[in-house]
Amino acid sequence: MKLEPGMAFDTKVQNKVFAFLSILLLLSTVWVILDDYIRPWKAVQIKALDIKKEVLGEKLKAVKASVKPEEVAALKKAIEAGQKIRDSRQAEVDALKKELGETQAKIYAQKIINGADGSSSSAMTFQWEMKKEHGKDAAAKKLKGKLDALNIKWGKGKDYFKQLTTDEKNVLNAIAAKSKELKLAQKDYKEKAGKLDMTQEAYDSASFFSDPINFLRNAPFIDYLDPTIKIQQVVAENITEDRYFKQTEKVDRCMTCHTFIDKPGYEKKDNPYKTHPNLNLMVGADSPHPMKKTGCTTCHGGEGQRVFDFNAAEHRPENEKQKQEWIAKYHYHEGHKIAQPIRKKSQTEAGCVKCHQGKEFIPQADRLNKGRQLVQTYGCYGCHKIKGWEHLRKPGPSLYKISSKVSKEWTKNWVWFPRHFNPKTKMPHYFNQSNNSKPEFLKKNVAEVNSIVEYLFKNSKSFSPFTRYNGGNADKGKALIQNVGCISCHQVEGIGNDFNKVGSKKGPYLTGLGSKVSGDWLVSWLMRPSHYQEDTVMPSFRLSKREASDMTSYLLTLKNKKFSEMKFSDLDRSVRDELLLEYFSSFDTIAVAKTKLAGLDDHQRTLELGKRSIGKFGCYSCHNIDGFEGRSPIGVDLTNEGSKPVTQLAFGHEHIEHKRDVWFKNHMLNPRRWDRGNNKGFKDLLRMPNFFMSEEDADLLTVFLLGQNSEKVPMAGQKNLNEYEVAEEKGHRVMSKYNCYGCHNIDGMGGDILKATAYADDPNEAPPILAGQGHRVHTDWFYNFLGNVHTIRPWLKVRMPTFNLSNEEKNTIVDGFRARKKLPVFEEKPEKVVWEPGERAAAKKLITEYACDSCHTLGFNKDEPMAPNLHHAKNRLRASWIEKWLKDPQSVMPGTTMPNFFADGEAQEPSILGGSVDRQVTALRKYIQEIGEKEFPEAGWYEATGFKKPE
Amino acid sequence: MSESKKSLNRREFFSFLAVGWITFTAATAGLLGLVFRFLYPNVNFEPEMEFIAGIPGDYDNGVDERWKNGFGVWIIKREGKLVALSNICTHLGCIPNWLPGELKFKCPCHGSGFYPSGINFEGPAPRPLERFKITTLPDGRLKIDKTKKYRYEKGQWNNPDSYIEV
Amino acid sequence: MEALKEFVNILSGPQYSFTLTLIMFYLLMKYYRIIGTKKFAWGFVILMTPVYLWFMSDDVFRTIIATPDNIPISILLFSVFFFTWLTVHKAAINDERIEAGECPIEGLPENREKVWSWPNLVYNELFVIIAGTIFLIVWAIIFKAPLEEPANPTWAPNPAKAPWYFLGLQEMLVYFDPWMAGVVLPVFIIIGLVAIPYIDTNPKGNGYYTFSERKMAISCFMFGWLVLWIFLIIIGTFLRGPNWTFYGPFEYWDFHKVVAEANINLSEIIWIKMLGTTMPSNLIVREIFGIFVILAYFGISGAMITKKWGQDILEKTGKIRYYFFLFLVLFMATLPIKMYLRWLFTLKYIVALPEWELNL
Amino acid sequence: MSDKSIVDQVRETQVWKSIFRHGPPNNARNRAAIVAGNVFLHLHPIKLKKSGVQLGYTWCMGGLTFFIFLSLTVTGVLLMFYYRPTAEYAFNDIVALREHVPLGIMREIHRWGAHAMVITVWLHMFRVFMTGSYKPPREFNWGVGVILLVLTLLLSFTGYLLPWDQLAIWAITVGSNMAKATPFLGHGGPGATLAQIGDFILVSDKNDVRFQLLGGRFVGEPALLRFYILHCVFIPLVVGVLIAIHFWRVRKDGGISAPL
Repeated sequence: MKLEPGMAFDTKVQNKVFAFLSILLLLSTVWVILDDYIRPWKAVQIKALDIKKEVLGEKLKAVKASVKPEEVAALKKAIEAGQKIRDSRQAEVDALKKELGETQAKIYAQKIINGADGSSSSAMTFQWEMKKEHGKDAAAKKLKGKLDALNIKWGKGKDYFKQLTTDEKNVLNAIAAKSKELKLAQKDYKEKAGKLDMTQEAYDSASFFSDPINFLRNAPFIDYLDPTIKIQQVVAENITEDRYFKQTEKVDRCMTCHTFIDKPGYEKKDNPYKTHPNLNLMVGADSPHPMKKTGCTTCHGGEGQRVFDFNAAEHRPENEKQKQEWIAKYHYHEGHKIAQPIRKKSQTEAGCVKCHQGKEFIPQADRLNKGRQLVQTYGCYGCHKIKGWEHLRKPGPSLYKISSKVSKEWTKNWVWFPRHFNPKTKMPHYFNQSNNSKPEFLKKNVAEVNSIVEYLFKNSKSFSPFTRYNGGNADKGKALIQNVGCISCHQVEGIGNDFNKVGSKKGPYLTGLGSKVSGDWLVSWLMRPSHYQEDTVMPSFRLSKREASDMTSYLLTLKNKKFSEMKFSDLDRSVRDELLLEYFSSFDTIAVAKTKLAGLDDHQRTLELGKRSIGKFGCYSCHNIDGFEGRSPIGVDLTNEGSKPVTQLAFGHEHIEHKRDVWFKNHMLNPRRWDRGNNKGFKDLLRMPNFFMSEEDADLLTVFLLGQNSEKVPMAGQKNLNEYEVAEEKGHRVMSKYNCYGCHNIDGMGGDILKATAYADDPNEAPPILAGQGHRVHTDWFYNFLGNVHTIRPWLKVRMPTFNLSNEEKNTIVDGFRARKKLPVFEEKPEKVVWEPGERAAAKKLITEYACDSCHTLGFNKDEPMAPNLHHAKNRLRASWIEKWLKDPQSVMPGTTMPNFFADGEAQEPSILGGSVDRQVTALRKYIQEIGEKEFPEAGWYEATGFKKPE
Repeated sequence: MSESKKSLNRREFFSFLAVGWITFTAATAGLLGLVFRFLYPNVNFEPEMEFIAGIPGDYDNGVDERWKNGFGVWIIKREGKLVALSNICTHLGCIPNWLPGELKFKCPCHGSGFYPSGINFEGPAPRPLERFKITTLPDGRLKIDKTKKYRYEKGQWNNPDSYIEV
Repeated sequence: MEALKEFVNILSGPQYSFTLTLIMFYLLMKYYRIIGTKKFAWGFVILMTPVYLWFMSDDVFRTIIATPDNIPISILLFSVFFFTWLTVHKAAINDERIEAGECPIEGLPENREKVWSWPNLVYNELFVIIAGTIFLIVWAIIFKAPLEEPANPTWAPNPAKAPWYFLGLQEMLVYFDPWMAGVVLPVFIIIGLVAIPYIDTNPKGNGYYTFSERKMAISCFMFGWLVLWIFLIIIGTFLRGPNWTFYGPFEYWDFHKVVAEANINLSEIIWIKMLGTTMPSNLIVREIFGIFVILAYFGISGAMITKKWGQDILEKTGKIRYYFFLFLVLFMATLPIKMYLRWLFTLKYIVALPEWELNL
Repeated sequence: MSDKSIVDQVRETQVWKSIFRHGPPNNARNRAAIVAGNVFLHLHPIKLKKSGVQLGYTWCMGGLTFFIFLSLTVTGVLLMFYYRPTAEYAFNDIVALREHVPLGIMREIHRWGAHAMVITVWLHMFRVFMTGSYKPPREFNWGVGVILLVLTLLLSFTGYLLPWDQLAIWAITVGSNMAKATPFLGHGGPGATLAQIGDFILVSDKNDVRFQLLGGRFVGEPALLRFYILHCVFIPLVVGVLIAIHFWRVRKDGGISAPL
């Protein structure tokens, strides 16, 4: 085809190309519009409306059921009647309305006049003031005249205006009075059946498809006008997002899809339409963590700003099953390079830590608390520094005097594999593990263990028990162990399953003692633990020699025959020398190392290897060992372990998911696994020992570790402990150290021993529950008691032991209890009880009538006491507590045998003191204080009365 | 050239070009429309238009200023009614001050004055202050919705959503 | 199949793939007339499509290729293939015509004819604009722009890579010190590019595709562009993983991959290995061999090249042009030379003066 | 109704005529007038050699680059409505652009456009070299083109930091680390150790070229602001001027090259 001159292309063809390209452009434009408009979260909100309708439907049903239809009909009829009455007065109303119109016109006119006068007056006043100020008195005087006249006029106008508005109000009231009956009927209806209408209305409007306007409001391009489907967001208060250079506001848009997260009534719906499972603690407007203040990702983690679809928020499945469900439902896949995905549900509590600092246990964070408890149980903090855990004592027993306690052979076998001796031990396992069970490694390990034990015994101080064991009654001993309270800290072999329920882990599991220690040592230890180890937390139960011997006798029957027959391989000197050479030559040449080695004699070599091995395995991190004082622990600092980049965790050749929590868990289960498939030399092997943890424990510790992260929350956003909470926490730490929680349930926490059948059946036989103890006792009494424990409840078999507490510790415990109840340190004790006339006699009568003496020893009878001696009460109990206790003992200590004489606010003895509860209680309290006034017991009191003297 | 042939030619000439231009214009308009839409953000960080303002018992008779700075609302309780009054002057949008001594709102910009009821009585303001929607939630708390406004001069102050009887 | 993949992995190692690229470049220059035929192009496409599909069937390879930020490199790769072939194709046709004594296609009277800008040019531009818009829109809808964790100066992602267009330079960092790879080489690239019109005095080949008339210019440019720039970018993007370690296209990016890094300096080779003495304390004496090598490279080899091949150009272009050109070419050649020295002799630096931050 | 078509009627109104001073471009006079009379079109010559309009010859890579540059300018300006170059907000704003700002592909168009521009610039240079179009009289314009290419890379590089994510700061850290090796000017480059008077160090990490570029010793908030200004104001201005020169010289040097 011939083209026109000056043309390179055929225009027709080019037009076609243009048309083609334009159509493509239009198509891609449409694609952009759709791509931009269709967002998965919108579908979620539309479906949410249906679910809302469903819930409202149920509600409507309930409301309908509560309102009778005939009642509604009657109410409606009343309205109609009211309307009729109103209509019949139409003429009167019209007249009034006319009057109203006239009045309002006058008001309008007067408003304008008053406005003008008022502003002229203000202006003139200002001028007058100015003139006067500048000394232009003549002009001022002239102006004043005018101003006064104006003000009079304005004042009249204002007065008239007031009258007019009063008139208006009267007319309005008159008009309203004409429809009085109607209003009343309407009000009545609203009160009785209004809820029905409201619910019905809400129900009718609760579907996206019910209102065609919805489509227009959410149509593309114009959905900015007033959309009903829109992104919801919360900007957290005082909690920020760490941008490393700066802090920025935390914006959470989770509620865009989790539409009802803060609305009760949707608990049974599926996610994302579910109500938060714990609205009282989280999310709820009245909870301590309201959604609008705390946000969502603060605790849960995740991409709070991102709202596009399920995957954008970076949810994480709890397990494989959930993952598969999500894949089917949401095309779930993990995002790439996400700072903090949403925590797995079981790990959510790791998010509490960043705000709740300075507290060992965070209320209601159960999994985290369990994890932290495990850190103490396993003694992780011994080898690993963790900020905030420095105050804890070394988890293992002191080895300063080991030679007097056990034999070398026993120690070697023990260190080699503790579980051979004690299947429940907390001592972890270093040897014969997955990475060091090759024969050549075993040989070297044997040499190391021999040397370690040699070193320990060489450096052990001498100790001799202060008394001798002369045999005892094993059965009696066993009963004592059961009853006296040992089981709150120890599990003991042969003591029935019942006591395993207690699950005590504070002290070691007592097994095989007969193959371990001598009778002399054991008696001496039981009677006075601090004699062997000065800083032990093992308390003295004030055992008599007889009692201690009986217990010893039982414990010595526990033997581990198999273990005691084990023979540990002898030290292979060549292996020892080889190892030493390796140590010596790490910075020196072989020749120098050999010279150095040659300079040591045989025993010195063993000791040298022992010392180096103890350093290598970090034994000193958990045990006090002579020669290692002040050495820093060998483990990695765990303070921010939860923020460690995944790439810094060595997964080795293990085929597991490369994720932080997976690594943590597997590390707990077997810390040596990462060496699998690595060709490592002996000294480079991983050294973290194996604790033989259960999966559950590993999971809990993972939660703990994930909580140890470097996320920062500004001070204002954190939970800052007040002085009471600080004191409480300090007290808690001391009580935790001595395991007060083993026996006592303190304000809902602890009391493990109560699980034992004997105590569960009869709480009165159990160690007392310390609820509100800070309120109950006087601080000075409490302090003295802790230092000088004596019997308060003589009927108890279980004993409050005497702890090795320092003065500071005693003070801290007392202050902690006081702070729990937010009380002043001292509550005044009256020097002398002041009686009102007749009150004392009434009190004595009450004592008799209520039969207090049937349980409490008061000096009225000679029976075995069944309740605390009230002669001690004055110095021990706070007056306000006594009254509280008398009024309702069950609320103070559930399960107590103390009867309630004032149930439901009525005194059981209405004849005394006018039957007034308050007066009776006060009288009783005064009497208790009075009988305690005397120095008790007075000299010769027991003898005089014939009462049994308490031990 | 005959008339019919000319028009045929023109139609032929026009067809692809016309399709091209129409679709091109449509696409461009679509893209420009998107740009127009782009300038309306879907979320914003200004104070919320709805808020919960405690319970009616929190308020004494008179003017309450606790929500003025955060949300721009006076809660006024008088004559048995609780209303949420806007603090935007109806003249040019300044923020009037509440003068408790003189019992009036006074706008600092051009001197408009309003009674505690919100009705203007001096200065250039053309109409009374506006009321916002105020409702009681099922749990008894007050909800104030600033997206709905009620104007006196339109007779909207009689609307039951514009006040709460207490 | 696995063995084949393993073979490809090994073959992709910089030393082999670079050599292969060199060979392919030589073949391209030598047999451009065959390569420039449409038959060859179709043959190549038919042959390579299954290979490409095979590559794409591998998970590891696909993950890397489909990373949104790597899409441009794929586009670059395909367009470079296509446009290189296109120039070669056009040059081949023109060269044949020139040999036959005809003018190049672009010089035909009908192509020299003046045409109206409106509508010929303007319409074409509109097409390009529309097509470009469509392309960008579709690209933008399909691939989301990458966004990683918020900036955190306390830990670096591994690998930390520069934007892809600088990855050639980052790859050079393996062989050169930063001052060379990051500063001197780029500066010389820019200077060299700006200087091209002033060095190349060949009046032929202006306004049409040809190869035979501008052999020297085109091979030098194409060598720098294809072999030293594009190829290194591809290596840097697709085949460099954590710690800038080499990973084959089918090799999983294992963070813990360890490769031997035992490179030594020329001075160490000579003083310690060959002469068996200690290193002299005087820096200049210590590095004297390296300095000599560098000077010799630019001096002696320059002179030899001039004597053997350069007389002709020297005469045609004059001394300044010629020596500047020679310097640029020699400078450009340092990169492949250094690469081979590294691969063959594990040579780290020819001149190693860390005291002065001056390593070559 | 008159017998004139509506199109013709519109063409005869005063408004139309005041805007378009020529008739439909279907004859030589009007085709010349439309190109000469329109500020945008007059970048073009009225007539040009046929090879200059053939895509097979020109690849239109220069034109495409200019088009992408314009698209980037438009999308870039629009993005600036939603982007704050501060350490607090930069990242959040980028997330916002993806998650809830309308026309959610704005950032994608900008980013991919930037990558595409680098590619088209390279290909443009490749084409110009292969057709020998840098030869006299176009030597200077080739030089301008090389500078534009460098500026394109810098534009892309400075924009790379703005999302303020890990990818951004570490790419810029790696990239800008090369500046510290600049001989005599960077503290890690040759000669830096020589620039010392007693204890007074002339070239250290707190006063070398890298510091000047970043406004700090590492890529921090000052660097973000600087890169923002460079990316949005400084470099585009320079590029704009150079593009004008480049186009002007294309015309003045005889249009698109063709055999002599």
